[in-house]
Amino acid sequence: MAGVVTFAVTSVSKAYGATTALSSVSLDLRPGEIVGLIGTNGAGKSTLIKILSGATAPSSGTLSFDGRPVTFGGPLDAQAAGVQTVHQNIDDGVVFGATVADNLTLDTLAGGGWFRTRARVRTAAAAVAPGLGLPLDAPVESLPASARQQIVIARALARRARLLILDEPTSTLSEVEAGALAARVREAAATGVSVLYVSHRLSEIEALCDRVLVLRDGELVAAFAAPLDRAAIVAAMLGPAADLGPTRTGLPAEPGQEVLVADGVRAVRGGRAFGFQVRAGEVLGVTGLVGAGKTELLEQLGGARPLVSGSLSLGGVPYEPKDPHDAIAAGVALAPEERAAQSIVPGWSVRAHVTLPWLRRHGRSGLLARRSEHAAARRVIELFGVRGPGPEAPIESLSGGNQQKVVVGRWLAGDLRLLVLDEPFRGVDVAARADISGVVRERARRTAVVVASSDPQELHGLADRVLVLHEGDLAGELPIADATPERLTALMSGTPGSGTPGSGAPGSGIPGSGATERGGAR
Amino acid sequence: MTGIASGVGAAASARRRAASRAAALAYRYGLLGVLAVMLVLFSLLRPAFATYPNALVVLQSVAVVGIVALGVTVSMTTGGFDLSAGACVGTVVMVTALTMVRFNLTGGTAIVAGLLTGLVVAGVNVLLTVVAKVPDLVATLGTLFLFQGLALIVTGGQSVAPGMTVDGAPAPGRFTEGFVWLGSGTIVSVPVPVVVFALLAAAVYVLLNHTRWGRALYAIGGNAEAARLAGIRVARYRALAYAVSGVCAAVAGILLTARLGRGDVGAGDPYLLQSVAAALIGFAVLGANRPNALGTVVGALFIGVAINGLTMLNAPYYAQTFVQGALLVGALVTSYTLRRIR
Amino acid sequence: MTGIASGVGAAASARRRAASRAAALAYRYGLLGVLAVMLVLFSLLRPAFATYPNALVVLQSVAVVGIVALGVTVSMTTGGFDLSAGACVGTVVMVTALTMVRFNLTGGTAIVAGLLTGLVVAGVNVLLTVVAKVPDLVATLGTLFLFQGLALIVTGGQSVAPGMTVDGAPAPGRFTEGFVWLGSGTIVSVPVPVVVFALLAAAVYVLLNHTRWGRALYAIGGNAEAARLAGIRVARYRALAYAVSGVCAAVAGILLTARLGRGDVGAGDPYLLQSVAAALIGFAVLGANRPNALGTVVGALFIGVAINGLTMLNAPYYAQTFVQGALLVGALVTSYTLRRIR
Amino acid sequence: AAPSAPSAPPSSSSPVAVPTGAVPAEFAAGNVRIALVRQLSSGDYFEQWLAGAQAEAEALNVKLEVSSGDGNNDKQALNLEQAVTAKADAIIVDHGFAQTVQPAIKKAVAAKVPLVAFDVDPGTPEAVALTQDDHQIAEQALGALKADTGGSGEVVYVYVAGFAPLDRRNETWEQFKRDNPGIKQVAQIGVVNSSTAAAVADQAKAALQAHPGVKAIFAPYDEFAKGAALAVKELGLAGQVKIYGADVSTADIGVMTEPNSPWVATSATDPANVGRIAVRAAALLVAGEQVDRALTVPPSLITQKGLRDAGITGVEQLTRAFPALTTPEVARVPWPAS
Ligand SMILES: Nc1ncnc2c1ncn2[C@@H]1O[C@H](COP(=O)(O)OP(=O)(O)OP(=O)(O)O)[C@@H](O)[C@H]1O
Ligand SMILES: Nc1ncnc2c1ncn2[C@@H]1O[C@H](COP(=O)(O)OP(=O)(O)OP(=O)(O)O)[C@@H](O)[C@H]1O
Ligand SMILES: [Mg+2]
Ligand SMILES: [Mg+2]
Repeated sequence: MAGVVTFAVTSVSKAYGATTALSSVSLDLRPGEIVGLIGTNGAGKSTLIKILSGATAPSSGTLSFDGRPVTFGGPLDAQAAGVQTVHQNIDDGVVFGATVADNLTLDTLAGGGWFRTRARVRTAAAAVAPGLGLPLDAPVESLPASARQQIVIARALARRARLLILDEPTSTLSEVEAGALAARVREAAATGVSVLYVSHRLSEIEALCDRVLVLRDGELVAAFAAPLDRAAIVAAMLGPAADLGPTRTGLPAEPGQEVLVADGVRAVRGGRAFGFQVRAGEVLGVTGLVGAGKTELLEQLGGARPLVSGSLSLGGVPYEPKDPHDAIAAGVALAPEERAAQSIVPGWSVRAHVTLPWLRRHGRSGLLARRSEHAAARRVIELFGVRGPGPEAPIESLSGGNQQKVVVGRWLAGDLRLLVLDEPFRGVDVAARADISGVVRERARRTAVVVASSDPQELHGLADRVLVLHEGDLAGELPIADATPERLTALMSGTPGSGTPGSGAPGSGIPGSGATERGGAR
Repeated sequence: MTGIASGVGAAASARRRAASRAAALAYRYGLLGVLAVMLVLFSLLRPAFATYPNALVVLQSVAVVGIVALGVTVSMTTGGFDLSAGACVGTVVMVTALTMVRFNLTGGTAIVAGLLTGLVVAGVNVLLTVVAKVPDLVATLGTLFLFQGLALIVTGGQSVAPGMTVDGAPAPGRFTEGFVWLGSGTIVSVPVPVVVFALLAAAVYVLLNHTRWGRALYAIGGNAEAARLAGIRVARYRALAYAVSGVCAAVAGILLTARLGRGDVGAGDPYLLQSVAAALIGFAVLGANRPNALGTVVGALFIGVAINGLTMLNAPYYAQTFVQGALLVGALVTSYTLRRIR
Repeated sequence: MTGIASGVGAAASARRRAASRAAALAYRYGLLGVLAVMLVLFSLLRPAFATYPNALVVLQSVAVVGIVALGVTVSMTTGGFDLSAGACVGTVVMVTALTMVRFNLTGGTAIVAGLLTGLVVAGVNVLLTVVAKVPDLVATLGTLFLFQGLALIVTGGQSVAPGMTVDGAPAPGRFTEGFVWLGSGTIVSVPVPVVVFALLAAAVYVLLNHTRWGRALYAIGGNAEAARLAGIRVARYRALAYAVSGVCAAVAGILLTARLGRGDVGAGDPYLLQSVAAALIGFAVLGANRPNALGTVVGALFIGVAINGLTMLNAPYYAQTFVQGALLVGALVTSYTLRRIR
Repeated sequence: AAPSAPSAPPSSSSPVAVPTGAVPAEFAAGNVRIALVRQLSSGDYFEQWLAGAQAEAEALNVKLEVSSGDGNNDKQALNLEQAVTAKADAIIVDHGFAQTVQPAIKKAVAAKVPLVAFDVDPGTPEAVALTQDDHQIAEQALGALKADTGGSGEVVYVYVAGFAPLDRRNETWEQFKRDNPGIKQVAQIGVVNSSTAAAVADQAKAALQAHPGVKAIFAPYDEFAKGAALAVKELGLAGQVKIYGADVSTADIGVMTEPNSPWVATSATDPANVGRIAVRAAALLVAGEQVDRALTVPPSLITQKGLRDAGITGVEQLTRAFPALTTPEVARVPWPAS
């Protein structure tokens, strides 16, 4: 290992306030080697990448490049040192309102000659992305996400990096493009570039990587060398069974009425139609890799996006929410996935966050009763054990996990028929996870619950049944007792033939009719 | 090592905390402090400044701007920006004056016509921003031109004054006494516009701070997507915000007509920049850091007191714009720089 | 199912494509089409409209506004917004006039003083927006007041004209002949301001469309963070944008002084709204959908042709603001609605 | 040429009387404060008016406190109210709209503050109404127009409604058109903003292009006239189109006497003189002297030829050459001024 090392990380830790995102991680990257980095959501992958790319500074630990210690003051320092990064959020890397050619040549604007004629830009762009086959003069916002991602990747590949970091580069790509990308990554590696590759798609990792590092809760827990053993990697990623918490098996004693019946729905446009139902007192888990379409499906249930196809009914009557307001009025609450973008109002207190969806209840004739609001916030704080400076403190002063408890917990204050939770455990520690699970399970005695998570382990303490999505299609449905990590992993990664009990096997949807494919728990 | 590091860190962070507490204090009370200093200074230099009648003059000079600014404030809560407020005032002035002078209708009718005009302006703004999704700033700039132009067109570019010539004959109507009272009457020695301003300020304060509608407006301004997902009908509230802004501008226009006793072409023009300035200065009051009713009142007073005091000190009129600019820039730098330190 | 669905989908999408192609066409050429229609209409109704001398008249009436609008356009490319452009014009007018009339310096010195003034305004804008991180809109609003006030203060609120009384004696200076030529001279029968406008428009066009800097400016406006990560020095370019805006306003101010032969207080005030309108209308030209030099020129012409034609047709002066507003609103709705359909 | 002043202060029996009275104590002590409440302040006319008022105030040892509504008429009314609450010894209201300022003037009268209203109807006999005769101004300019054109031809008229002096001049123009059917108004243009001359120039150019037969432009406000002159000059029509304006200032004289200037005549009072009279009248009221309730300042017709012949380049020379412009007999102060 001491031989040729491009880049070394030595006991790097990163703490954001009270949360430890990374603790004492050490690794080194050698020229020409493709290293996979995997871990559940919140494991610290992006944090590590941000440190390597100069976007954040580590709390402690050192980085070294070619044996010399380096400190990055910012992303530009890292770029100058030869570190090229494609960040997880691709829209951070493209300039809307500019053409594809402009975006491909963005890096050349920092220096060089004065004039940039359109022809010259096109030539440069073509050189950046040979064989990309994208319309160079199209405005970038008119292209699908996958094309934008390819642009960002092409730009990074073109910049003659020493270390190339790809954070979930294929999250929007189909297999064809992913294959092309893999070929280019291998090409780059063959010229001596070190590659750090993050993906939730294990098959890609298997096919591409020479080595795999597994992060769990901020620690480097395992390293594997090719040939890779998928089961072992997943086991290392998900952690010992003890972390699963109390596992729930079987249906509740009295399975209630069907609350939600979805018929001929699609997760994404162009996916296959399927159907499912949720009963009162039941928790339905939805899982799948990133980009499988979980969020799209759940947002349709919560009225946050229009139904792609099919129909929904709630308690036997048709349910057609135009917007989340309608959904809430019908007794359906959606706790959205992205906390910062979709739930948090900057500067607002915990109290105001808790009562925002229920303002009508906290006052008479429009005037808000602060006392009643305060009491509601106190209830959420007590119920979930939210630690922090209290209901009147701005929500930013809480740790991420506690913020998450507030924005998920506020929905439990309502009198609901269906509770839809999208990734409720994002950025939440193990104990908080158990807290939330406990309350949701408790609530599920009266209410039907749908929970999406890309981490199947999270569903184990919570769900009765699990729907598995794969790239927009229903890959299968398992009762929780049958949802072993191996089976889930197989379904999630689209590997067929792992023998799914029930009728939820991939491909068993009735083609052509868009008709219901009833869930396996029947 | 951790011990030492955290010890050093603690000392440094204590110092930083003290500094940031000072900054927070300056940020919270800075503007009120400056206002107080101005009041004391002017009173000392000019005893006539600190008299009850002069206080009423200051308040009256602030009333119309303040009412417009309250509307602009509400339009800002959702992240919008009503640049058309001044033009709306101007159009309302023409419409109310025409209703009475040319069409010889009652003061009550004129008031209703004025308020409806305000709602029409708001409606155009809503069509452009909420329906056609034109960015607020440019949309309301368009509305500004449109209604500035319309106010000229309805009278053929003329001001409307009692006895004006219409088609060769003198216009039949007059300003009714009750209507004129709105501009120059008093209630217990307080001028009516000041009373209206106070009432509207209280109403907007309650709306924004103590009702669910106000909460929803701020939620939209803070994070429109989060508000939508929390079940708030964003489009309706954005429309509501413009409606409130339009109504406030209409009330200001009606009071202004009553004060002017005529419909002046371009009467509303001076009110846009001043009301925007008042609302923006208000951001920095009590560290609210967002559009708020109390801050807007303080902002309007700030400008009013400064200008009145300077006039009394015989400072040249031409220095007033500069002072206004300096106050605004000072308030902005305070708001945005101290906030970052904090 | 896939077959049927995609068949139905194909028909529908073909229709949708046709509709969206029509929308795209309307969006791309709509504004130019309207301009052409206006030109034809005015020429038919008034043969005097379609003459070379009148074309020069239209161009000259557009030149000063257009130059300011070019600067505003550049300030918009980075996502900024220079509301202080009009005030900058006013200040430059006062400074150049004072330099020559009061201090009896040469025309060249006056030009340099004017350009420096433009840079000073730009500097204040940069301090506020880039350094103090005040949002562009409110920061430049503050600068607007500040320099509007300053323009008044430097002359004690007076206009500057040759022979004006300064401290009891007539001012010593005159406008030099060369300087006056800037305003009223011609080059091959084309008025100098028109030539300057054309040159500046070409320069800004090349800057924005064919140089690295222009692309960097647009990149910052599109996604400042992505631009920063691509190694572009965002703060410098934002400063550059304001500097260009300040210089354009200064050039406009200098030409205006030369044309008027005096330094009018408030000479710059009308130019803000008009230049902003021209720049915004320009967004919709050729579907650029962003600030662009060509569009701004067309936008300025649009307003100029409309006003000139309407005046020739004896349309009342008071209809002109309305027409301007209607054009702006039409352009905005076109830009933002058709863009979504597409 | 100008008719003599229709009214003279009763306190001075003879127009050439040397002031003999004693300086009143409050004037000698410099304790007199006169508030000047203006509607507008920018433009040559208003600047020279103010310069005259200030010069007279200095001569009389009076403190002049100036405020301006700057086009915001409500602000002017409020400034007036503030002058009352600040207990000014006298108030001069300079322009404004009767309906807007009269309520505040009533308050001043109620508070026993003496008041001089210039070019605005004070609506009360308690106040002194000082006017320049706008009808006569328009008549004089139109007289020159009629003489030059022979009473027929196409004319462009510059006018914006809503400004009292312009409205009064407009009345004369309407009458003039009825009396002279040969005069044809082919276009009416006009803008008043902070850059009036430039905007009027653009409009005038369009109108002149549309109507190549125009012989004269009637622009009864000097900013209009300057804009029109600029337009004619830029179109190279100086030989053909003549401009008849109103008001005068040093800058206006500069424009009129330029070579090839189309601006051939203007009818005006000397604004500085009017400002002086206003201050004198106010001072007399403070001193408790009798002042006529209605003072009128007559205008004079100033022609391009007259200016050129006398080699006049500024208002000071003008007032020397046209003594009728200075009217010391109006509101003469019976004590020696410094
Ligand atoms: N700016 C921040 N402030 C506070 N906490 C943060 C911040 N950024 C990340 N964290 C926390 O650090 C931990 C690690 O986050 P990181 O983004 O590295 O996870 P990840 O492994 O990349 O997850 P994912 O698979 O979702 O991308 C999480 O608990 C997260 O909440
Ligand atoms: N960052 C992104 N930018 C653009 N499009 C994206 C992005 N992430 C996902 N998508 C698109 O959305 C589709 C479904 O994504 P979605 O977020 O619903 O997945 P998910 O299963 O909910 O994953 P996650 O684990 O992120 O919640 C993807 O197939 C992809 O086309
Ligand atoms: Mg990540
Ligand atoms: Mg998701």
